[in-house]
Amino acid sequence: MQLLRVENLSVTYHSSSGPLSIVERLSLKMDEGEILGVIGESGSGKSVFALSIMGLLSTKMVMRADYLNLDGEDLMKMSAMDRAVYVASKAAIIFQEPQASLNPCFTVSSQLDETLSIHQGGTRKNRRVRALELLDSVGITKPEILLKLYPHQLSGGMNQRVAIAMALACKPRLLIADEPTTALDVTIQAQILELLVNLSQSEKAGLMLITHDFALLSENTDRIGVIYSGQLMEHAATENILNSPRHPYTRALLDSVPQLGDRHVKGSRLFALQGQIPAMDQLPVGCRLGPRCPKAEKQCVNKPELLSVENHGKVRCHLAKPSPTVKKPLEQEEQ
Amino acid sequence: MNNIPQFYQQRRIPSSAARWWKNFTDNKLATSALLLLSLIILIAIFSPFIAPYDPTLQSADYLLPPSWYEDGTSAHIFGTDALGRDLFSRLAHGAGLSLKLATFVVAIAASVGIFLGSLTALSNQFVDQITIRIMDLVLALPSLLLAVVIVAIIGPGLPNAIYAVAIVLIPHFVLVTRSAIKNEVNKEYVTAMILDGSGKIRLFCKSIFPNILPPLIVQLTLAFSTAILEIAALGFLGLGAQAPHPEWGTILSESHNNIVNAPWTVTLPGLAIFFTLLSINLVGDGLRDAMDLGN
Amino acid sequence: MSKMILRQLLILLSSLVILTFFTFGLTLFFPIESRFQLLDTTQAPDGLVEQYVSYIKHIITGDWGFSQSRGTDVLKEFFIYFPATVELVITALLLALSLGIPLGITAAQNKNKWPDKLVVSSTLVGYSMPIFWWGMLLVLFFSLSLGVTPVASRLGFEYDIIPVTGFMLIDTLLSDQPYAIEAFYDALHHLILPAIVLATIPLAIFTRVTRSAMIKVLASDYIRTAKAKGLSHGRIIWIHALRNAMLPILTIIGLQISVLITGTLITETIFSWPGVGKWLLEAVYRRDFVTLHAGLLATASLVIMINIAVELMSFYVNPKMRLQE
Amino acid sequence: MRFLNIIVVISLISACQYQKKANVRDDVLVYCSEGSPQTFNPQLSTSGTTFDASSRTLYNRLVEFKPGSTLIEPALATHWTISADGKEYIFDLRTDVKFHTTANFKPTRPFNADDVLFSFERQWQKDHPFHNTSKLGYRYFESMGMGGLIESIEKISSHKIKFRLSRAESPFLASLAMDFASILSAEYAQQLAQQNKVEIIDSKPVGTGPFQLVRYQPDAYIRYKAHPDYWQGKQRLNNLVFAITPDPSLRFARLVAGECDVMANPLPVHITSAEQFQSARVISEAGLNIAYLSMNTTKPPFNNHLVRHAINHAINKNSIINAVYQKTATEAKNPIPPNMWAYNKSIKDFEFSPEKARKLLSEAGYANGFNMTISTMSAQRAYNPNAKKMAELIQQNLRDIGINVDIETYEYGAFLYKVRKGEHHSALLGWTGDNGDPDNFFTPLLSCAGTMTGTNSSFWCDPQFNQLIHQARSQTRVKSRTQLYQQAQRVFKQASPWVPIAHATQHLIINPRVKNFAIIPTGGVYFKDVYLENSEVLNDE
Repeated sequence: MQLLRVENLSVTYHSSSGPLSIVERLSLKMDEGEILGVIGESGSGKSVFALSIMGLLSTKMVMRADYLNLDGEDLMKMSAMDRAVYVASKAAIIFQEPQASLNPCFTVSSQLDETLSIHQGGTRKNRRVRALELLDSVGITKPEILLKLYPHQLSGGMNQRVAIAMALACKPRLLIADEPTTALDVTIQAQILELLVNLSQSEKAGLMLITHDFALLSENTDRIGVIYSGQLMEHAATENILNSPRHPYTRALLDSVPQLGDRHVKGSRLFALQGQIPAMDQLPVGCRLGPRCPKAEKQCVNKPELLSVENHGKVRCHLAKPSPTVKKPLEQEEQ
Repeated sequence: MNNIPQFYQQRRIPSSAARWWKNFTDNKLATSALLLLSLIILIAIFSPFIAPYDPTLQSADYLLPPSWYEDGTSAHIFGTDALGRDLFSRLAHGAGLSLKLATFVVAIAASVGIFLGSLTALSNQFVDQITIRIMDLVLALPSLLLAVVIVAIIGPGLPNAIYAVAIVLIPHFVLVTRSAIKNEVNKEYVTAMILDGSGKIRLFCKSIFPNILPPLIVQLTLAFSTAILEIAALGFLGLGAQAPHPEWGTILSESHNNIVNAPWTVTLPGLAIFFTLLSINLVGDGLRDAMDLGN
Repeated sequence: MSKMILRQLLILLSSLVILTFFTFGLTLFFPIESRFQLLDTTQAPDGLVEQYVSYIKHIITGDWGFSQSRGTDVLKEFFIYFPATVELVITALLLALSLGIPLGITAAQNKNKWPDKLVVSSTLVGYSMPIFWWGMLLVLFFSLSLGVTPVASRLGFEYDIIPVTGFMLIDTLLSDQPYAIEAFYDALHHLILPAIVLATIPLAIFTRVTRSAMIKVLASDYIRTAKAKGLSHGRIIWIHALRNAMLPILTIIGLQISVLITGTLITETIFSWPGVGKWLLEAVYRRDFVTLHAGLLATASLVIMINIAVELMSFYVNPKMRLQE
Repeated sequence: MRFLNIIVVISLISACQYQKKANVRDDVLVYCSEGSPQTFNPQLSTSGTTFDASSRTLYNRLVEFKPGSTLIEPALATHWTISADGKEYIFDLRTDVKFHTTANFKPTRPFNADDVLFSFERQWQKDHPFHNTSKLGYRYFESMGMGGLIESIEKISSHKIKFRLSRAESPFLASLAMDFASILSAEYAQQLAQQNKVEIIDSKPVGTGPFQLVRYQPDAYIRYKAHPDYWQGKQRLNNLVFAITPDPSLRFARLVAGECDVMANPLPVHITSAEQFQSARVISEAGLNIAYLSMNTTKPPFNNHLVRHAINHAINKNSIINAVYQKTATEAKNPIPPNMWAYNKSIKDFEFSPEKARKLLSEAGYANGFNMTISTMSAQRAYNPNAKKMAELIQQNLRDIGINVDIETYEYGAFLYKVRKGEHHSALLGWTGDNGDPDNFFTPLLSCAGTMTGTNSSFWCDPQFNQLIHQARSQTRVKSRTQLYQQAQRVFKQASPWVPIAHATQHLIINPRVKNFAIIPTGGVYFKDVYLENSEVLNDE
């Protein structure tokens, strides 16, 4: 059963010097219980995409989509009010900075209680029981003590657990985690990720894991979407992406992940894309990766389309067809 | 690395002054305020040539209404005051006086304040804390009250009022300078320069000072408008400029008596003060936005 | 928590001590007759230190001297004028806050759209208003042309209200005169124009501060979280956002107290409001240094105390600051 | 916008409320006065503001001026006899006079000789238990030289009292009609002494006057009510309020808005514009006053009479009367006003002539002019509505003859203090006669004794002049006094220590509903026998 279907979702930012397209005609699908990874550099528009699904865009941004279906209802046909209520009951989001995503002026208890009272109601006592359950389910050992504390009294990992607990309070069908571990210590990262994956499985909720780090996605996701400069560059099953990336950008991202242990080749250098992601008001003509792409050719000044590639998924690159075999690693070409 | 063809547009980075100017001129309100302010400054500078009469010259035509009134004359566009002096000439000269005084006040306050502020910021913790306590205290005192007390002690009159207002403005400069410097000193590029062996003075002049300029410029415009307002307020209370000085506040307090029968003698000087303050504040606000401070 | 209160008390004490240094320094410039009222003898003690000790003794025991022109105890006199000023300042403060916060919030929610631009430019207009002129304009228009507001003072003179608390709004209600309620409305009526004049600049500042604080808060993750939780708009703005924006607003309230007191000097003069500001100005005109000294010392100590109180309150509002101590 | 709406709504609500109170307002006369009184004991003050609020409302004297004149009539004394040598005055007192009953005091006996004794001894005897209760001092009593003049005061019976003087002094009776001679209650003082509350005697007054004090809020208002047992019968006016409003434009605004019924010291500009408003009516009366520029003859170049003449020639009095008084004054040439019997009409004034002035200056050796300072006061007085403005006009006149003038403005008290000490170079001063006798002008303002107390602000001490006014004071026949005073005015003109500028007409602006209100030439405001007509001028709001 389909959980999320997004068709041609675009987000425009109205700046003082005119509208800028931040996310352009992005289409995605997610099934129930599926774990989707979304990857891209900072500034690629992946967070904006997540926010636009949740309806949390700032007033200066406008979202348009042909179709935005969440758990069987088309959000685009709802009024803003209804939509907010509906989304809140079906989806939840976790942000990058656990400290910042909890209101510093209220205790954990009052923030959890507030969420519960909206989605479940019930007596204060019931809600408290449920709050303790939730905290327990995210692996907090002494929830009674924690309830009385303020967010700044907790560590980052604890805060993120609380944030997750709060997200689960509405029993979401879809959980979006926007760089949930970036701000955390490496040891905590794994715990939180594991928690998210386990919870999505136990609750049968879809999980959209947004990150800039392939290392986090590789083992946990079913499928991966790669976003660059507001466009979906490649969208395919995790194993396809990892084994035979078709887009130069995807490959560049993969190659920038350090290999440890056995996979590490001594003396090899990590690959890095040249330059920076282009500013939204200074987009290059044609392919947006163009100026940075190690393989850019003349035809790249024409806009590439997102096309299906057999036995793989979708790719937006002039060079993606015909499906190539696995080539030797890029870094050798560099040298 | 330059093997990639350069057919793509490169981003140019303008100098910071040019960027401020562009940001500033993008703000239409601030730009028009700057124009208005320039006009006021021009009137102030050229008031001896623009003003048709001596601002203290009295005539028998007292309380003549402005020219757009039915019984006004074009000889006195803004009419005359209770002593038959030409109101336009008085306001024009008043512009000169107000701006001159305010500049003087701000110059005193800024030089003393910036000096003290720099000294405090670069001195040890103890001196710093003491200075901060004292400045906080002076700031806690109602400014006009302080100025009034100072004037009461040294006697009413223009020079004394100026000193009073300048004294009141100093703490703002001290605090702004100090916090801006403290901010900069903790930045890594300064550490780098110290590690490079830069001398204290060189460090201050070459790298810190240019960086604290934006908040100081904004503080200067703020102080300028405060100075004009406080000088006018003291004049209005009879503690600043004394008659027959064409100081705006003094003009207002003199014409206060005629509010019922000659309202223009109250509205026109007030408008002059108001528009001057408004234009300065708009420009200051524009500068703050342009330099991306504050909000 | 108690450690922090102790710390604030220490700051209060040290500020007051510095203040007395300052006011003592000022008395050195006073004419001899006024100065000796604040020292033990008619002959100044030898050294400055002895003089300061003697001065402090007078200040602490409440012997602040006698008005040179009226022969009355200045400290007692201060408390006669004080309630009128407090009433005016509180009304103006409430007016400024009750309009400034909603306006700032409206502006922040509509950042860079027309309501925001309107609010921001109005605040600049308010901020640039020379209030002595503004007061005259309001009187000219509302009192003299339209005749809807009284010209000056705290209450119509036809009402005989016994000053119990010194606060006219309370005293009128406490009065057993048949016209007590009528007099209460009349007192309110007399408050309108002075409060508007006095509130103008703080209103502009509160609006701006609320706006910028709210803009910052509204862009934060926890507001997004709150929205994602499906909280109602009102709850998000008034509970989640405002509570966090309150800290800069509180700080600015503390700073505005001294602006308000500055304003009372002018407002009370324009509206013949029998408060501390007018009392002090008249002392200046009479060159009554003893009164002036008392007024400055009393107002400054009050402002300092209010600032400390605001500081304590901001600890309460912001749990982060509370627990860091 | 929301802001405006709220204002409008509140205004409307209160405007409705406003209509209702007309009936309360009908019974209250509001007088917008120019300042707070220093005290409620007229013995302690020399200020007219204090007298308006105390002696003229709360108290009576043994004798009083007939309203609107300078004639003496009986008040608390029914009649009096003066001994042949002019040194003994015996007064018979009224027996039916009751003091005010206040929150602090309930009188047990009517007014008698003890009260007279108390009122004078308190000022006169330095060891009197109440002499030092106030820090203000008995300035009027002392400056009139009463201490030296009175030899003894003796209670003959409970309602008969005798004053014995050290010398014959014709103005003594008029002095007893003056404010400082008001009668206080001895019984009240005694009670306060028992209760250890002597300090409130001057702030919670008890008198015999037509009104009694209800409440005083400094710098705000003074509230009075009619004395129910007033010996001339209870006043028709039940409530009287002094609304203390130092700013003249505010007073006028309040009068126009109907908040006040009587306005003190209107500016000339208010008088000319009052006719536009139906709530304002101007009443005028020639004043017993003079405004003058006093030159300090102890300081050069004013020690040279040629310079003083030159300045007299240089000042255009006519333009001052137009601009400062807006034609509500007459030009002055003598130190006393023309409505006084001793006025010398035959004296010729210096005509306005800058040429003559310049000639005189070069004769005096100041062909290139000099610098001078004019001290003025910020307060507005009955004789000079705007001293600052007058100084500015003089500044311009003198600039034309090469004299550079600096103007220094002081608050009234500070100004007087400076002038009394002779610190001024020249000063714009004035005087309002308080008892209608010419001596009341000549002695304080121009006698040698006046240079000691500082009331003679020119510090001009001319033996011949001093002799003339001294003789005039000890004479009792008006005709011979007139001759002496006219002679003195000629001497004055010769020396010209002043530039006499103007005699202001006195004005008050009142609401037409105020009836039976008159201006007193000696200055001050009296509300005795004034009442309100309850036709509603206020209802058209």
